[in-house]
Amino acid sequence: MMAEGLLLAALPEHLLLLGILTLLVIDLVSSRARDPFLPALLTVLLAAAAAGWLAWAGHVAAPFPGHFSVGPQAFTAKAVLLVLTVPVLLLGREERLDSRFAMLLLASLYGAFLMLSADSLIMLFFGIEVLSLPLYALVVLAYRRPQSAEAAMKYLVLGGVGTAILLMGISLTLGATGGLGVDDFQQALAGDDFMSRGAVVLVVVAFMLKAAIVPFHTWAPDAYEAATIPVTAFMATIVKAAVLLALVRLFGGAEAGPALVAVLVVLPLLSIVWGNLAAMRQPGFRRLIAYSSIAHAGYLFLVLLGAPEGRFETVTFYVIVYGLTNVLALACLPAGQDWLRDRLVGLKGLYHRDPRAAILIAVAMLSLAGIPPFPGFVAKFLVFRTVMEAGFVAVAVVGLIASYLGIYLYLRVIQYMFMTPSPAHPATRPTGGFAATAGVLAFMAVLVAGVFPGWILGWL
Amino acid sequence: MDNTHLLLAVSGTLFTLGLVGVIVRRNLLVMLMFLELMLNGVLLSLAVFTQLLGVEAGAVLMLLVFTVAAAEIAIAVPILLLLVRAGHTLDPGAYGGLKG
Amino acid sequence: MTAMNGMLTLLVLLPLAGFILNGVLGRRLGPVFVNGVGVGLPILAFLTALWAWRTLEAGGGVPIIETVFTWAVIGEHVFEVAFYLDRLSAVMALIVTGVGALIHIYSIGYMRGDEGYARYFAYLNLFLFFMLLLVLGRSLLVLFVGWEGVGLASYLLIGFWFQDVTKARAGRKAFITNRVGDAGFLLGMFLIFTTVGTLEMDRINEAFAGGLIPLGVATAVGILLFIGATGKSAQIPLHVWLPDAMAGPTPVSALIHAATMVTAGVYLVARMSGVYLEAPAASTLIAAIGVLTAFLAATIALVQTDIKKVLAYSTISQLGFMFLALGVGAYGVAVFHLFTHAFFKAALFLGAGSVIHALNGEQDIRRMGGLARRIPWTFGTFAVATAAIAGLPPLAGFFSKDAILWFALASGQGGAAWLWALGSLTALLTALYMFRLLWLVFLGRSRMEPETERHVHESPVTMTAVLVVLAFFSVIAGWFALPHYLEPLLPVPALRFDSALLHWAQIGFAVVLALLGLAAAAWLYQDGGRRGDEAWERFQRLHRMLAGKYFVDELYERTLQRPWRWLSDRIFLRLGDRVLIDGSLHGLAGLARWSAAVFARVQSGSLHWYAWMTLFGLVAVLIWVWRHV
Amino acid sequence: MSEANALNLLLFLPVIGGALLLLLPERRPDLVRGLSMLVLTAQLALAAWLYVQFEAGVSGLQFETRVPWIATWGVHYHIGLDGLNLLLVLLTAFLGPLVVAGAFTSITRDVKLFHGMVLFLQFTMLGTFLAQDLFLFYVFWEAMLIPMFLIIGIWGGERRIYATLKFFLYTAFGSILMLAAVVYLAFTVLSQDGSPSFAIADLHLLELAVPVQVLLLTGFALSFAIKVPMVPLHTWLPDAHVEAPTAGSVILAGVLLKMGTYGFLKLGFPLFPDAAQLATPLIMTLAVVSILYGAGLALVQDDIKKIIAYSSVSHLGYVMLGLVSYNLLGVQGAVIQMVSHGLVAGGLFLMVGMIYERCHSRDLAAYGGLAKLLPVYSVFFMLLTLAAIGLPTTSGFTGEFLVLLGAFDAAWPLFEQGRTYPLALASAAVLGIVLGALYMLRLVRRLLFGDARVPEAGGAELRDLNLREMSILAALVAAIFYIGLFPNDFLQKTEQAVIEYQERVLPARVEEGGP
Repeated sequence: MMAEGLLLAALPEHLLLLGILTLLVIDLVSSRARDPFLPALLTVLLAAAAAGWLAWAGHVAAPFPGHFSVGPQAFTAKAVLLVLTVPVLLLGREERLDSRFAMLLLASLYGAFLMLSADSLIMLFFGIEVLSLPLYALVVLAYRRPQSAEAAMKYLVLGGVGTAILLMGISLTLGATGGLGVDDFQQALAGDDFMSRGAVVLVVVAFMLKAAIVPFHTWAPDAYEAATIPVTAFMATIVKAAVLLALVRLFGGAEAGPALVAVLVVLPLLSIVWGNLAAMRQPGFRRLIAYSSIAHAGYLFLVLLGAPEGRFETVTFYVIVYGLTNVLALACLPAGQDWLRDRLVGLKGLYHRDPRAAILIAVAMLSLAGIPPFPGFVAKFLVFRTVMEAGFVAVAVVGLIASYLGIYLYLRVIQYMFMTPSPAHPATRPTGGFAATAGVLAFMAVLVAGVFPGWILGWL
Repeated sequence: MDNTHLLLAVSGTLFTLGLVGVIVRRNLLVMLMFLELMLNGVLLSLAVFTQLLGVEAGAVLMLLVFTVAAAEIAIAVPILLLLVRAGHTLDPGAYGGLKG
Repeated sequence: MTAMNGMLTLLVLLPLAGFILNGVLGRRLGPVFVNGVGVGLPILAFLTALWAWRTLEAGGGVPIIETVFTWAVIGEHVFEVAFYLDRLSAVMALIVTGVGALIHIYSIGYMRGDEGYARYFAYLNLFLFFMLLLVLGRSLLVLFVGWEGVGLASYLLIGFWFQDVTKARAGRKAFITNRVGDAGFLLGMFLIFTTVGTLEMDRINEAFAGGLIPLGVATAVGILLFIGATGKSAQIPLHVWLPDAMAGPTPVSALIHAATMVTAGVYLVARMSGVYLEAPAASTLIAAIGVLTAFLAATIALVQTDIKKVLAYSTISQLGFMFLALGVGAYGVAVFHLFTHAFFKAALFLGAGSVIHALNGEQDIRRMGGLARRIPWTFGTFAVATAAIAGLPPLAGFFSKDAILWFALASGQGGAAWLWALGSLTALLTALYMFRLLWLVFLGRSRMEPETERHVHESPVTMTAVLVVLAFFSVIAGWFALPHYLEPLLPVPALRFDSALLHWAQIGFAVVLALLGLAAAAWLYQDGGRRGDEAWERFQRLHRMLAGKYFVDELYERTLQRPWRWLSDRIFLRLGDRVLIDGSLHGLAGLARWSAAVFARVQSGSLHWYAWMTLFGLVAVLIWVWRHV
Repeated sequence: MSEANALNLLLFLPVIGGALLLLLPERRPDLVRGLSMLVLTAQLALAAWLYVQFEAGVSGLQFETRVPWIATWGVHYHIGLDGLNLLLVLLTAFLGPLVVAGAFTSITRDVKLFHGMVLFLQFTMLGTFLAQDLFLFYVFWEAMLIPMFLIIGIWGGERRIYATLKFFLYTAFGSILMLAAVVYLAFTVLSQDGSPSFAIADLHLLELAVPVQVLLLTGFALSFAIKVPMVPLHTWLPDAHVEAPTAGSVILAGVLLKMGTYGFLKLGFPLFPDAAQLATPLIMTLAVVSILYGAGLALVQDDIKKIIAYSSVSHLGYVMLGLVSYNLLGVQGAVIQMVSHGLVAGGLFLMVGMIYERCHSRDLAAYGGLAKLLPVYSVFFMLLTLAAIGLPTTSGFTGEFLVLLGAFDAAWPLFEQGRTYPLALASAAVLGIVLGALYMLRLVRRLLFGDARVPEAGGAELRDLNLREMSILAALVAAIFYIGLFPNDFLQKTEQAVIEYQERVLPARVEEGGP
């Protein structure tokens, strides 16, 4: 009973592990470097199917009581992350990244899954570490460029500081509530004494650092810019989603205390403003995506102010839409020398060179800006509705105005693509096969989410 | 009971010293060491609470922290090597290429 | 209320058909077609008007009402387009179509060879259509449609030769000044609509007569409608456009700016007599402005050197007389003067046209003289018309002007001695400037340039025949007892003191004034106006004032047009749009760009700085959380 | 319920057209133009049929479709025709083919994208008019900005990027505040069965505290006022018009500006009657200021398009005045004035486009005496000017007359109660007809009369209007004179909805012992 219970409950994790092992074996056995794409894709699809089926079946289990438990919400979250990984793998294949990329990716996913079904702070800490460490390596993978090592070092040092802050928070929780469970943390959330308030804040700050909220965001722009396109996509979408979903699970049914509320209002709003404004003058596309993801992290953190019941749906929907749009934008970037293809200047007059890609990027930009009829608007509406419904009307209005600041930066991209003439001899050529398929897949999903948001919302 | 406060204060100072060290020192290796210092500060506070409240999970966590610290360094060093091979210096100030 | 089937509608639509036919086909099918349509249809309209008048008289003067269609029904308000024929509108219709037809015939000769020939007749027919709409409309709304329509027609016709910018600008000035009047008219209409609930004029008169409208409202309505009338009938202060309207072809000046359109204001006040009976204050205002306009216009006419300008100011002056009559409650008399004025003023204008035609374009009377022998027919008719306007018995002007002066003195509703005195003085001046014109243009030595003098020729018969007809009517028009004919509709005011002796004395005095004017003019302007000029030497400043038309145009330019243009340009555009609104927006955009730069600089790339920010953030948050423990 | 699908077909026809457009090859612009012309003409025919089928005097929606869209929030795809949007839908459908026909020769680059954008714009505009669900309304309301942004941005003049960004960001700011209000309403409005609802009908039954109403109305009103545009928020209009291609200007002036006034009519005042009462003096003042300010600015411009742009500000000032009078005459006049302005401004912009195609200059000083060179063009220009001035027998007069009459009719009882301010405003508005004549006749005199002069780019082969251009303008002029002479049919069809609008806004005043 014990065995198949464990097997079934943690099926996605086991499949991931199996995937990593097979890749390892292939790497060891074969003489020349084999393309890791197919096994990795297979693993992810299998795991996604498993997670989806388990979520649909409503399977609930706690193989390691007190540390690791799964429920429909956990499985849905995992399914979402896996679905979002598929286009990332496609992008990886486009860049002809080797098996190290695939293995590190799956390992990082494994860590994310641990976080999403953690019941104790130990498991949560362990999950975050397994999520983060492969990431540092992933950022370095583009070692042909010196900046990637520099970015990885910055990411690592600040990530290390983040982990230390998390651990200090956990130890203070232990001190305050006498336990290391997630429910103990929720109890500390309500607590008003010195130690529990410190514990809660430290943990939240650690998560803010991982999710790149101002002023703990400094590693993000450099890391996003230095990494290769698939890794940037992975960081912007899946990692951010995992961190936020874990935070929602961590907060569970508890409401944030008055002291923490101020933090959860000011810093996210600051992030929205900072992200939107800083992105206005960025010459590089990935750096623009970095600042935009800081702003969107701001939106996501605002959800924590809302009523506990609505949080999971709102964050999940937002994460799906945000992830798809980001991947769509990154997938359709014109191919070419890695450093050059990132320049916004390279996008000039793209419509005349590659109309399909231009339109897809434009759709992504408009959705990120939150302009109807694209799904970004529904997501933004959902976030601010939850915030306003919880009584933070002023915060919602300020947040909306801050989101207005972000419209110009997305319009600027559209302006480059449609309204400026194409340079005489463009340095970039239209996107390759795999990236194009990733783009089309993401576009289909974005269209469905845009036209029929009701389905996804109903299903959550 | 006052010595727990003392010990907590020590762990707090260790922790902040670690962070300040990262900011001040001009050498990347030393910065990594200061990272370790921060983790040690945390370990101390964990030890205090585990011993005080008798919760074994604290000890498990401490063990886990050792392993993770080791893993972190294991990744940090190769990145450092890559960095130094390109920049020929350990001073983080030299590595300011990515900005804006 | 017998509703004849479509007679009035036919009357109105005939000129419209003329406009459409000439407008669309005129240019292609040549002058013959244009003449046929352009002149034929107005004549047909005149015959229909006669037929309508006869049916009206046959029906014992009972008004004929013809509802065409319902324009709009909003809530319980119904706006209908209906035509209303009673004796007043019959008279007006006859004048409009009669004089109109004559002037169309005259135009054949005058406009021959002009490349906009078809366009000219199209516009003239359009004018007739709108004028008939104005005259026959039952509701103020239909009247207003005609009112603005004739404004449009006069705009198009004044600026007919649009290549010349000054003529186009004169057209625009006419339209704008009329529009100012129309604004007042609209307000009057709204006030009536709000208080009475309908716009139909007969019902309005009944409501006002019924006495259920407060005095204040009646006065306000009276004044507002009068503002509309001053705009259209060129009374002070909105008279500035009429002299410039002379830029149009002369037949246009005759038809629109003498006989018909400018009398629309008089018709309006006469039609709304019910209102003015209830508003004595408004009536006295009308009388005062009327007599004042008459006097000032007459003084200006004395010094004008352009033959058409003299006649233009004469028209303003005569209109002043009509409003004087209206002001003292003598509505019938005003219409009677309108009736006679239409004939002799049309004759004068067409005569002037014939003179200009003869001297191919010369309009300055200082370079005319001695034309009597060369263009006898024109001289004859011009002389008759001049006598008529001067008020020499037994011609038309004498009867109507004398009646006005009599009622100005004796009317129970606001008659006053000073009104009569100023009126009589103006009558003297009228005679003076008209005979001055006669002398300078036709008698005395010829002051023409040699080559114009060489081929001076009498106008073709189509023109002179019309002059003769008009001259004939200028003679006999006075004998119709029009005020008595319009008696039931437009009540003659009770007299303050009824002494036949005073009446005859007043008539005699008026005749003496006319003869005095004649003699003075003869004496002053015998040989080319030499003595006249000497006379003016002594009154140098007064002469400059009169020649400059009291500098009213310059006054408007400085007090209205320039400030509005300055306000729009400096305040609205430069300050409002560019500095305040756009400036602040660009400021905000600059602020956003500046802060973007700041945020980008914060991302300095150095690990130490990043770590420092993390520490700063952590410390700040901790302080905030632990601040009051 | 077959006719309900007719309305759905009307709405989605451009989308179908757009989809078909994708199949056509880029190299064949004539096919693209043909298809989009076909689709829009079909849409016009359908709209005309719907207009005829629409029964006057029946309250509530006709051809209604209500299908859940986002079930969990209570958002429905809910569209329907009522008195308020009937005429505007007809106007949009009427202008559609004219815009495309007008753009046959002027748009040569990226023709497929252009017609795709025009169809998408047509779809979003009709959606906004037809939407009876607040969320659906908002989605269409903002979606409208995208095609317009691209049309101005890609095919515009030299400063097109500045102009289109200014247009987008200006309107988007208003919409953001409106979004805040919509979000607030999202969870406060409950339908009968208690679930949250966005149906505008439910919104009308809402009882909100006055301060809340004021806040929400500010959010809505700001967004609509920018779109109208009312004076302090209008500076995007001249730039957008000057830089937009002819087709863009025509749609912008013809339909987009009506969104603001329609917004006030549909959502602004009826949803928050008490706040509307408080805001009436301010909005009435801004309306009259818009009339005079617009007329003033139009007088001092040298760019023909700017003159017509500012004239739009002035004309829409009348519409706002009519709406705020809450008088049956005034509001009916406002509805007619909206349609009339759509036709007149649309026509004028088309004509400017035609002269720009020939002489590539919009500077008034470079032109003169066109009546001599282009007689047919001048006749049409004169006719449209007359409508712009509001000369009787044209639609301009019908609109202005009813609005001014309504405003005066509403202001007079207040005057009798001692409040002279509304009456002063109504009288000042009447002054607008003089100022209107001033700038329009200045434009006509400088353009058509005087000695014949054409910018050197015009060249010798200056030919008069061809058949296509003449038919477009003839259609517009016919419509203008039809509304001018026989507006009754239109008024009957909109009366019922206007009465309901009046009842919703006025009861608040009746309690205060109003007229």
